[in-house]
Amino acid sequence: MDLQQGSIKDLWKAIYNTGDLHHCFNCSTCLSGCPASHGDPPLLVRNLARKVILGLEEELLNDDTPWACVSCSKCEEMCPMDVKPFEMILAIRQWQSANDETRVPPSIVEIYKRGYTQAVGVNTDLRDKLGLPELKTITNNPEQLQFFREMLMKTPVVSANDYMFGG
Amino acid sequence: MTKFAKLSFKKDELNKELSGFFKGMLENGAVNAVLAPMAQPKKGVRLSLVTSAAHTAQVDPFAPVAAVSGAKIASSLTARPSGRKVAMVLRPCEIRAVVELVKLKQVNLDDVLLIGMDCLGRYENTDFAKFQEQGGTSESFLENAQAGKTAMADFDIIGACKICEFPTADNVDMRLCAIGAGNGTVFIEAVTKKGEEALDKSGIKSGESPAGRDEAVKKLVAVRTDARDKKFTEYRAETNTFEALADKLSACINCYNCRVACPVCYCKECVFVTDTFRHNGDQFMMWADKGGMLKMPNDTIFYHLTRITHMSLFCVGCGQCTSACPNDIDLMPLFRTSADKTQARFNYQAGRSVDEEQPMAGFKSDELVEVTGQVK
Amino acid sequence: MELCLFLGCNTPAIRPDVERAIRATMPVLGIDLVDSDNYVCCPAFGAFPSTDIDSWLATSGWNLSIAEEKGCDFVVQCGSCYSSLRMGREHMMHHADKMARVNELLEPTGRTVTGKSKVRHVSEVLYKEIGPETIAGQVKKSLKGLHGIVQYPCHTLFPSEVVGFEESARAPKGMRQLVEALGATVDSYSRELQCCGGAGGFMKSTPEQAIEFAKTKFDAILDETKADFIAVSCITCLMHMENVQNTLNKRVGEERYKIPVFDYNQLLALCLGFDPKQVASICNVSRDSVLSRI
Amino acid sequence: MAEKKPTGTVLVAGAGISGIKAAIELAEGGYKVLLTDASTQIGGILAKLDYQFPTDHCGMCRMLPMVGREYGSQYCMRKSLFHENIEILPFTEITSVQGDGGNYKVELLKKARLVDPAVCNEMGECIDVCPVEVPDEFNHGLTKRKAIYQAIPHNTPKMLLIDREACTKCGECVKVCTTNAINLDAQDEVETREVHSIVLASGVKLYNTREFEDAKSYAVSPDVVTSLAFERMMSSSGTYEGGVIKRPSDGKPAKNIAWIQCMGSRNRRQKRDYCSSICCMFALKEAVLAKEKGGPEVDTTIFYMDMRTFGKGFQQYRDKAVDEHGVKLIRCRVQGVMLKPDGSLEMRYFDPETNEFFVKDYDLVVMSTGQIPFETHKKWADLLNAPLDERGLLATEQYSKIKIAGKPGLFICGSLMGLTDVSEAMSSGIAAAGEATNFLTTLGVDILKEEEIAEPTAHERENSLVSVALCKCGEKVGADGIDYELLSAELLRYRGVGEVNVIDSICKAEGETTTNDILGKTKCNRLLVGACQPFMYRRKLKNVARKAGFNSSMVEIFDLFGIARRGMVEPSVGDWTLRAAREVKSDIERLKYKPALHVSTLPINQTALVVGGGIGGMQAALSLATRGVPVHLVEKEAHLGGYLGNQVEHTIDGLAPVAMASDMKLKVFENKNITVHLNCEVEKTVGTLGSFESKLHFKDTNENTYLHHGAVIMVTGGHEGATTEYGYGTSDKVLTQAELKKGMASGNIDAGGLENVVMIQCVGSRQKEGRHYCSRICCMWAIANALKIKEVNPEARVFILYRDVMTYGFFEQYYTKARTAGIIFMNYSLENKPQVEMVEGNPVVKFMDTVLNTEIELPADMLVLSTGVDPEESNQRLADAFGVTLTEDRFLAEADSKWRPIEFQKVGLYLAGTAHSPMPLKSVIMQAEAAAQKAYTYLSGREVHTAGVISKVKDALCIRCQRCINICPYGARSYDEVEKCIVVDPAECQACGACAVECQNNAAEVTGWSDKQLMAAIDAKLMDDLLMSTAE
Repeated sequence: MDLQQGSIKDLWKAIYNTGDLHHCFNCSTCLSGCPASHGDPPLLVRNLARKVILGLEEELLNDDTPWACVSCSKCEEMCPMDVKPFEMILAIRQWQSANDETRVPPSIVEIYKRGYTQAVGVNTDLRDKLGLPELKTITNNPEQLQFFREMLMKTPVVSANDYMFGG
Repeated sequence: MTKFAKLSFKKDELNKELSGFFKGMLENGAVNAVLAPMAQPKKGVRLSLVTSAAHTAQVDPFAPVAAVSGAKIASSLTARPSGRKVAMVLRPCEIRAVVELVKLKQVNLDDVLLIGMDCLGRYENTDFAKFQEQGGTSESFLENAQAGKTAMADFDIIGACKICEFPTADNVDMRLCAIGAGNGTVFIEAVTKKGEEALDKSGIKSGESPAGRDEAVKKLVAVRTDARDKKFTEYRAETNTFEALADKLSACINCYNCRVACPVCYCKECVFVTDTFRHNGDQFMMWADKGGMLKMPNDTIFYHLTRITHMSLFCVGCGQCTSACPNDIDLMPLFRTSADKTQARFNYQAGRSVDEEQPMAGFKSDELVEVTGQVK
Repeated sequence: MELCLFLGCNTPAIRPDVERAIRATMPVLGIDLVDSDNYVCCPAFGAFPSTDIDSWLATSGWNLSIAEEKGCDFVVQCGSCYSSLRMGREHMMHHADKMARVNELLEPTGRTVTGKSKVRHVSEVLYKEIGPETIAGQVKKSLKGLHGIVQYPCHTLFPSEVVGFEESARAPKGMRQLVEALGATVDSYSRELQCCGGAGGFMKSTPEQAIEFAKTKFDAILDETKADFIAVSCITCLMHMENVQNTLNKRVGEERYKIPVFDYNQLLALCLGFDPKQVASICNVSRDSVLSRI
Repeated sequence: MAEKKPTGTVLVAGAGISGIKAAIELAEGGYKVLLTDASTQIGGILAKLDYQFPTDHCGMCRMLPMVGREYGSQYCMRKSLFHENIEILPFTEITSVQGDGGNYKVELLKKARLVDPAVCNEMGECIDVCPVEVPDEFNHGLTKRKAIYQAIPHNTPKMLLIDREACTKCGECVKVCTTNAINLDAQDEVETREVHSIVLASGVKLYNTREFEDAKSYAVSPDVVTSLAFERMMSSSGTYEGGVIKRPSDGKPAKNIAWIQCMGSRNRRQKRDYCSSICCMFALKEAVLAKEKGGPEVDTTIFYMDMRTFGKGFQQYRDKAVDEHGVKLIRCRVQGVMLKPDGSLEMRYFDPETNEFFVKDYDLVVMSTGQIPFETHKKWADLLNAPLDERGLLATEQYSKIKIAGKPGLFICGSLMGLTDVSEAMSSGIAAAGEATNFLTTLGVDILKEEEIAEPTAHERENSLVSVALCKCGEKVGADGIDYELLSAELLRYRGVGEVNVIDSICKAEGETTTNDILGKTKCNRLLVGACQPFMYRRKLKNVARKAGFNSSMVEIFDLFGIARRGMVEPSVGDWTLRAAREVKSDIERLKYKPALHVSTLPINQTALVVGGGIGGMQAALSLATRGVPVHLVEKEAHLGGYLGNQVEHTIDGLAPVAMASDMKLKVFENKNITVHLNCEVEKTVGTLGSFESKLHFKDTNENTYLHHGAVIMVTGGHEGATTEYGYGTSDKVLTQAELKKGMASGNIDAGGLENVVMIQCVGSRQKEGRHYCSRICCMWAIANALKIKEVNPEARVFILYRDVMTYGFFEQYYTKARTAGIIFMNYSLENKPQVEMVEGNPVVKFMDTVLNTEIELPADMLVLSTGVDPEESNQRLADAFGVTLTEDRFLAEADSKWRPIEFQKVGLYLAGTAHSPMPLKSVIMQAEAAAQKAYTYLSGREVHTAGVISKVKDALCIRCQRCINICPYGARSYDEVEKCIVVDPAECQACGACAVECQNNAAEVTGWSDKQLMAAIDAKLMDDLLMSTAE
């Protein structure tokens, strides 16, 4: 890999602009206990940090592994350099979403549409059977839902991809 | 590749042929002197230092006798060097002793052309006299001994030679090769560059090499080694208790002849003649008190054990100790059996190489950890 | 004490019996629950936190404003909701600019957020606020004789300074003591602190490896413990640990993995005498072996 | 009459090895030392260690003085320390300090031991009956001890004490104690002492497995131990008595052992962003020893981040550990340890070499735990009103690691400076003693004067008649011990005995009076004293005897109490009075034939020769000169200052070597005691401690001068290494770190225009072919240069290609700072060195990135090479001139890499700085100070005595085989080519006896240990049964 051609010097600022990132000294603590490092391809947090620091844009854009993270945050707990690897993973996802519409998680469309990832307040049979009270959900409150949607529409990824949200 | 010169000789002319070689060396300045076994005016063969070419006629290197170890003579000649070049014709055991003495700075080989002769054994001094009386010559000995016939009517070569696995010499500049040379032939082999130069200067033409030598040497070594191992087993069984050992040494009179004869017992003045062993009368009385009696002289076994601790690492098995004993104590196997063990422990072999450091001659903190108990 | 119940998405929609259990037990233990009207997704880490800070924190802010309006803290069962809300709040609390931006976004909706309401996990409330001893005192039906193992929700442990409430996130004790308070014996095993692996994209992106990862945990449970049940305190753990067992059984071709999984609140409700049909009826791994012994 | 000046007194707080070393040095210099330790015993961490690399032995005794040893302490340092000028106060805390340097009032809290060591007979019955068991902290809780106990199992005297917290005051121990040594109600004592100077040597607190949060992820079982606990598991006095290493949990042999490095260190998250310096070597050593103890089937793995083998010989040791012993090194910090039901410990790691994850089970996991310095520093700062620096550490003077800033008379040494290895502990201890001495000489205080007692003539040729004095040691010996009457009667009948006297307590005043009376009347000419602990009383008793007219070599002291005590322990085993008689008779025999020992005073030329005029050399010269010692300072170049002092403006830790050197030059030239010799080298030196003659050769004029001096300090320095690798020399875009530094300083290199800069570390270093060592400073240099570039041009990208980042200790902060600044560190391995190609005049660096496991191509505007430090090529000539040796790497070889780092085997010769090995400037200065102190001990004007017991040559017996020369480990023997004989240097000889063993006919003999004596002694032992039976 040619670092003159294939790397953007300040990419890290675009992705994870914290002083924490640069403290990484590749000790591999984040790898040792990571559940998603069992995956194929494995999630290798240490390598992600290196890619961000080196500014390997292509590689990072095409990397699926940040999405395999189980968000357990054990790496965050154990990182001796306080790089906050989980936050870095979220930052990489955000950057990917911002730069590649195919990365935008469908769940946000779901949330935009009804407030939840699940059909809360729609299928209420189960709840009724258990004698649970009716929930005051946003799904069933058009005014609040509208507020919510308008608020989201002011945020970068939703507004940039407004076509996904059915206008 | 070493160089060989073939010397063919007519009957009774072996020594004449050989003397030509030494004469040549002296005359052409390859060396200034020759130390070699020489026939003495009336009888016997002794190492002699020859500086005049005329006297080389008496050389008899293959004579089966060695009245004193040549290593001791080499030490006398070189420990304080004369500055003159000497060719020394020595037996393999003497040369191995020389190698040890070099390490002990008792021999200096700088000006020495070391010539090793093939050795098929030697007789005791008195037996050699009988051998000569019975018409034995070096030629007849070489021929018979190579056929395995060393025994005469009432004597044979000494025990040390019978179990000696070193019939040929290493660490030499030249060799006088008789084993496997064929009847009427000996070879002179130049081993080192120094040897080659000397051979060239001697005027003897080099050429053919002895075809059957390696095989013959190998065979002889095998026979000797078997005999050695057998002797070791026997002797160890005979001396496996302190009492048995004491019995072996009971005839000792503290004459210290064995010590004087031993080529590697190199001290100037032995500890046994120092004040350490000069006791007061009350000391003897005290020892006598302990057991009710005290054999006198009292420290005979101690003396031999001390010699074993001092010398077994250097022992070359020449058998001079046995030869020297006026009371016929066979000391050689005592030294050889213990040397066998002590030298093996350090993966050392006395006389093998000048460059091999003598065991325990340097301070190594990680040595013998099984004894010192240190972790290493 | 009044707490605002944050249910998230999965619990009310898929596992309302857990919600039922919480609503049943909390008042008994002196906690009054108020509902989070018009709450939205926490947001889940895979959603807005993976797209941009604005939408993430705005959504967090939306939710937090509800509790703030009610004047109490959130109590959350779902591990992800708990962690996401706490992290969101943490971001706002430590970055005035972010807090300002959130309020700017919230303003047209008539909401504001200050951070005055905290986010608390239900296990924390039970462990720290009520305490195992009080709970033990309330038990009507004991789990005595039953062996259980506990699954700590990672999201309540790490990073400890953001989400933690245990004395040590590396050697947590809460769940164990809570289950023991119900009379059960809690067995230890080597992989007790291993993540269930159910959250995030691990299971979706590489299911083979995720199942294999979970298998090591279940094999350790089977080999090393006499577990009659698994007590969890996170909706993801609950669903995943049931589903994985069924998948594993299909793989090995026998009913080897069949340890009932309960949310702790369900066990608590059962021990306080509530009707299993109401508080513990929905499951993918049969709970009969346990229910019959309470 | 001059007014009597007070004796210079120094408090050394902390009796670990650095404190002990400082104390010994000061005591040897004639000062009075109070050596305190807060723990119950002395020895510090090293008391727990049986082994140190590279010899993997103890060797602690090597820190004792080598000359005049009969007048100093001579004993196993692991057992205890005895020195007349040192008052040892273990279990003592410093509770307040008033005043300042020259005038300190120190309040000491002497904690009650509840057992009086002066009365205790050390029988240990009290321990047997004590019902309380608690974990033994000495073995890190791996074993138990009683409430009354011996703190260190190998200590002599045993120094029993009672743990007040554990003790239930049941009184069982009091009941069995026959000597009334126990007082359960004893109280702590507070004592105020006045001292002139204070040396802090308390070490630092070490991370453990219990008190720390992040340890909980690892310490999941008793089989996870700290590296110090592991030492106890290996120790012959430890948990397994030196046998096979086992798992503490179930005693199964430990076959798979893993070490996890940096536990508690290099952790920004835990606010411990520093390295603990010594753990890498500690782990390597432990792994090697574990292999040696358990055999090749023991598997040892070290999980590390950077293997910091920065010191002298460290890299070789690492290579040996890996190549010869098969220790595995894996660059991965694991997240935790999992305890499996069978007790094994599972760890999952990522191996960057294979780029794979592994899950492995271990029997034992060792946490390489580091230092926790801040609280200790805070405590001292508060107590002494001393300044702390911005990191929270005691602030030292800018160029010193030893002197506390703004507090003359107050010094630190050892691990308080940051965890140090043995070598640095030694250097710093000596240096602290040196600085304290410097300070004391300005106060006008006095040194302790030895009592002048003339040595009476030894009547060694008279017939021996021995006077035997037997000490009963007060009440210590019980009824089961020795029957003194019977013993006296028996001995009186023995040949050569003139009289036998039983004395109550010879160590007390009454005993001394009795002894004086007896000796005043005696007709005997030799004296044998039976007492307790002969090593403690030897000097005192000899002085008593000397006053009575006995030459001290005609006096012997033996441990009678030891025999008596054995009798009390095992009353059934034989008749101990008979046994004692046999022992005493044997000693009588040895004494009877003992020759007189001649102790001579060495003639000392009180001038020093310092070779090398760099900063270190000037420091050593100035240190000696200001104490009044004339110094010749020799420099081969035309000017002083050396490499650093002429070439390096600034260092990363804020020092300015060039400025410092010019200051020093002024001081040197102004100092009347210093004679500077430039443009010359020492060609040959002959002589021995106190009287050397050196030939100086001046290159330019081809003239020679001869100097006479009593000691030598070699401070020859080094310079940047040369290279032809990586295209160096082919382009001005490939340069060395020094060139870059100079270029930037002079403005010839404009960092502003740089886009990509690549630095390669370890060029030609840390590899078997080339510099087989770490040059220790290159990482710091590279970081300093990289930071400078970033400072000028924040947009530049700087890549540092490294093998291991060697920012040991508190230098770690610069590594962190560099990363914070965006400098990118990328690892490469020796097997996969970077390749450099010139493309259009610019270097392109290709290498395998071990993180991404891909080939990376780095086009650079500038390639900077860290080419390491080379020793001066003049070292070889110097070594030849002084008869010292060089290491394989051509640095000067010190006497002992751990315990005698600044001395040569040959006494009177010292080394410091880069002549020893590459090191940072502050360390150079520290070593130079230490070397000056070592030399000062002999040059201060005090008498220096040779030892009486040394080996000699009986020339008439000597055959000159010279085997004794080869075997002498001290180089004390040599062959005199002129006289053609073997000579012994009495200052060098340590009387080890190797030569005597080697010599076949006793030409080499240790005086006082002749065959005659020993054989008589053996005879006596073999004889006695008979005589005793007739005596009944």
